[in-house]
Amino acid sequence: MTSKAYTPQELMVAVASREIRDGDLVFVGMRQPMLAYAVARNAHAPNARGLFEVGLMRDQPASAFLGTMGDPPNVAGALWATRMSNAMALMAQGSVDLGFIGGAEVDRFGNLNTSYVGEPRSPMVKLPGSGGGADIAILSRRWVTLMTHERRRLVDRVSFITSPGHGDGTRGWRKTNGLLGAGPVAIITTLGVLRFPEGGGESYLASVHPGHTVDELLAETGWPLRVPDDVSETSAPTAAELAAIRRFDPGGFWTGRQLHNNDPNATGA
Amino acid sequence: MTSKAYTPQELMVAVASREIRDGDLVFVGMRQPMLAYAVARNAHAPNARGLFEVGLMRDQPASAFLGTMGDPPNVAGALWATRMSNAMALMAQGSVDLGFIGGAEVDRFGNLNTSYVGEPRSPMVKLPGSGGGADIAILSRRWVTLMTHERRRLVDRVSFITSPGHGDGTRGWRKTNGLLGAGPVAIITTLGVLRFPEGGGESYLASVHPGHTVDELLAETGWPLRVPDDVSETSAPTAAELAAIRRFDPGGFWTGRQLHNNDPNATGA
Amino acid sequence: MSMARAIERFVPDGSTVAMGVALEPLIPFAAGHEMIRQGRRELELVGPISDSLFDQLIGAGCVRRVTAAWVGNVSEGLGHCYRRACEQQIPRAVEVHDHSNFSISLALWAAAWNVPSLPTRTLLGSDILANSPGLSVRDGLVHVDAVRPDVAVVHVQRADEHGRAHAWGPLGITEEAGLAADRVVITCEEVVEAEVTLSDPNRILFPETKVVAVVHEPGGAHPSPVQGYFKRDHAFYGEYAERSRSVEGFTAWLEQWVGGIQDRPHYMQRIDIDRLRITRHRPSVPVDFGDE
Amino acid sequence: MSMARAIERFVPDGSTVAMGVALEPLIPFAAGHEMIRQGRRELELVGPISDSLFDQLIGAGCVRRVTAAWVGNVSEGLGHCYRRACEQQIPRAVEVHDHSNFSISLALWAAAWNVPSLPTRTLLGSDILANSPGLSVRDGLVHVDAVRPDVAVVHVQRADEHGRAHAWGPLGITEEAGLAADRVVITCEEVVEAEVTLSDPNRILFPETKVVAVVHEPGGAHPSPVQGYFKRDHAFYGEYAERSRSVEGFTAWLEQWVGGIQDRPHYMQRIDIDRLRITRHRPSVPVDFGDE
Repeated sequence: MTSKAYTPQELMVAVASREIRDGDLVFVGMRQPMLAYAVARNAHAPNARGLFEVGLMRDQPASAFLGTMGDPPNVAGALWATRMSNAMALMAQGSVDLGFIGGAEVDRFGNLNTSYVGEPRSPMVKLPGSGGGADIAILSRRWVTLMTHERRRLVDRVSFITSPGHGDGTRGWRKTNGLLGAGPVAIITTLGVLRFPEGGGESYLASVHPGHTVDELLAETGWPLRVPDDVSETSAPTAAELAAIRRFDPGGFWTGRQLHNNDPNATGA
Repeated sequence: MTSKAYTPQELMVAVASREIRDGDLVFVGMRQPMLAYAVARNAHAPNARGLFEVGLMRDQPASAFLGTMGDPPNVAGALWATRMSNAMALMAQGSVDLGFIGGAEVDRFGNLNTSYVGEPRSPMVKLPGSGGGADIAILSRRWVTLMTHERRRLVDRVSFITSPGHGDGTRGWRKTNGLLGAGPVAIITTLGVLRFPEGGGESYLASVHPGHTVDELLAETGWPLRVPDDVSETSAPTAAELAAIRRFDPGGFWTGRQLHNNDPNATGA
Repeated sequence: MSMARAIERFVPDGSTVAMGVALEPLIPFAAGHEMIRQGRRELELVGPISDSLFDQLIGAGCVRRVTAAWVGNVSEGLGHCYRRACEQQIPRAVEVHDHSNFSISLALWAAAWNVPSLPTRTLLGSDILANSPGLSVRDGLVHVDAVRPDVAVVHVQRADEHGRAHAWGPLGITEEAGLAADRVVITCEEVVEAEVTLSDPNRILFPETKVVAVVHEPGGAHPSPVQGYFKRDHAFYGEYAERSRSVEGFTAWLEQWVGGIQDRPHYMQRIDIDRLRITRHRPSVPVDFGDE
Repeated sequence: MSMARAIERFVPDGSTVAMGVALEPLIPFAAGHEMIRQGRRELELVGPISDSLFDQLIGAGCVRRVTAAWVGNVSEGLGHCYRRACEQQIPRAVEVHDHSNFSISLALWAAAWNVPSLPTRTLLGSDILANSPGLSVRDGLVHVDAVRPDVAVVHVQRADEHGRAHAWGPLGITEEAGLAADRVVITCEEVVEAEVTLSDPNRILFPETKVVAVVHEPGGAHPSPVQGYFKRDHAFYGEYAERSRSVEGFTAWLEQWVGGIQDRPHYMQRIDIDRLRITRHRPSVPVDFGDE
């Protein structure tokens, strides 16, 4: 990988921000998605609103760096400070257009594992758990996950489905099982973007990030990933996108410009 | 009835206030019970608290006349202004020691009707409905009702059970049917006080108000009321009780010193 | 937005409308009167106790169904129009879905959380169970079916033009009604700057995404009380109770206070409002939302 | 009441304890540390995400069961003590009842309303269903069993000595946790006069009948943020994450910040608190509870 004018995380944030449509109510969560929301809101989605499970709704992104969604700058100027169950109520009603979920592992059908690697009763790795992830996965209209592209993270089938994507990949699996939203629409990785056919099923490669190749990406994917003829190159972050990212993450805490050993998505070991 | 130093309603309020024990959490409701709470709190129950379904908890009674529990003086100085479902939560947990319920009709087993006289599909009289009455009847630990003593109000069996007392009068009816609290413990009327055996069942005459006789009371009761040997005379309101009543109902709005045609408990006709 | 426009746009014939959700205070009488003036028909009214407002709408023939715990006049007793509708189908028959206060709250929470029903022990042993289609018993519990209003009309003390509403005092079932409803119409004593509402986001009742209209309507809750603004007008309730005993009396009352009046500002001119105005102020001690 | 006394009296061994109920802010670290100091054992911890506090209690061997949606370190990632307990039974095995954020809220609402369970669509299709005894599927819905804490420990900005607590900012599952719990222990930045709390009864979190202790513990939520008082101490979380990677590192950390410290006032002396103090104030605009 050659040195670039931006980090892989910055590219991921820029790509994630493009998933936000103007007027969307976005279940924002933490970390890179929080930045993606800030970028979108300052660019193509000036009428988007963010909803946070801690119990907040905002329009403007917070004016200062956030370590968590509950940090004081995220509260000042909020449009609503309330209970989690009220934020969840909106999502259960289908009012959340887009959610972001982090994960340690994702599989070919977009299912996420943030709970257990190995047997739940005697796990090899105990991951932190769902948090709001499963709620977003099941209740938001559509959702996106961000992931470091490694073979141990993009696996054929996760051993434990914390946050269901398209389940076993059969068409209509979500509807059949009573899940409300349309499920995952994109997996944004450090190497490219995977998408899903409408109605669910198996992910396919949609674009490869600048400086990377399809082969490189396939080598780091734990299943024979579908590669359509029209795979494109991911658009690099624009100058405006980068400026916004760096405004909201001045130290590079979330976007890799700062050494950050304890990656929250790390499966450890 | 000879002229007295107090009205029948004032006696009822005084008797009702004696049902409140010190430290009780009382689901107060409206009208005479609101006065009973004020009297008790100023006398033998200085540590009682009142809970109001509108979404209030208080210690001190309001400092001004209340037409409803939601009037501004009942809010000023409240210990908690919240949602109704939170007040109901406390009651559903068994934390409400005593409730008061009004009614148009009560029967020998303490069931109240505030819904329909006659067939519900084509009623002779449509009464206002449960309000919080059914909730109090089912969920509070014990409850009391106040009633004008008339044959058309104290009936053998109510035609419609809005707020269940002891049901069909079989012992343990409430437990068998999943009702939480112990049910009605007293019916305080304009002529006397009816009580219930522990564990439920049929009401009996506990005391007759000063100036009235057992026979007079029986004549106005719609079933052959049980009269134990030890029926006593109800203690008249003390001077302190009367002073408190008149302090909180200076115009006699709720205690009959003001002409008040549209009796809320009237079945009309 | 004007009241006339808000009711015209957001409360069409046939709507399911939640009102009076704070129980005795903050009842949106002005909004209800505008529905009557516009000849709204086939409404389903949803609420807990509705202190006279539902009675008036029923008497005016606007209502097809009542889903409520209580319909009457809290300080005076019976609702005479409600009685006439149920007993004699005057001016028309009204379908009644009886609830208790707790069960109507749960019906709205079920809708807010988008589940078919919520369980409770209340109403066990009550004949209301047999008379209300949205209540059933399974496994020893009552299951209260979701009630989803098309619109909740909520009167508050202050709101900004973006729909952020502050109400204070007891809130009854306000929150679940707004969350359960497809949309919320706010009527308010004062329209304030966003910096006022956003200075205290904990007091904002609803997500602004639910709110479709903010109507500046001072006195719009009269004769119900508004903490910090107006006392309850007990005498007005008393007069309504008396006059609504007969169809003729009600008709005259309605003409005097609704039909024959253009809008709430004109109504307010006929009220001796200074008699009701609250003058003993009790300001809340501020809290600090400081962030840096 | 002192923290030591409150924990001794109201959080005995074997208690089910809800903490961290506002999610990332207002986490009652001082109370948790006192539990560790007193050698509390066999606790069941209940909460949504618990940002490091649960990890510390688990590492200290206080915990028998975790009923939560997430246990880790929000800005840093994994909870190393939690991992060791689950993977290697160090210092002891911990039983895990997994939840999502929404389902733990519903479990507490079920307890608050005293029903066996509440229904929801969340968790449909998730393997969490098969791994948590309190979750079951019937009729296409997930039924979340009630979780009843013996005690909820809640840190707030201000409270009076009678237990009336004001908290502001996002509240997470604070309200349902307090209502569901048998009793509530309040820890607070400031103890204020009753006239302050009663000036705004809408902001009072819990009925005072639930509150058994009010502990004045300024800084008692450090390193978590307190709106209007303290920023989040990100670096402190970072250091904890690093040092807790090994048993030895965690043990040394625990001795430095918990075992070797008498109480929270002494802990606060070791923190450069002025770096975290919020100095840009944003007072809420008062409302008027005027009544006459």
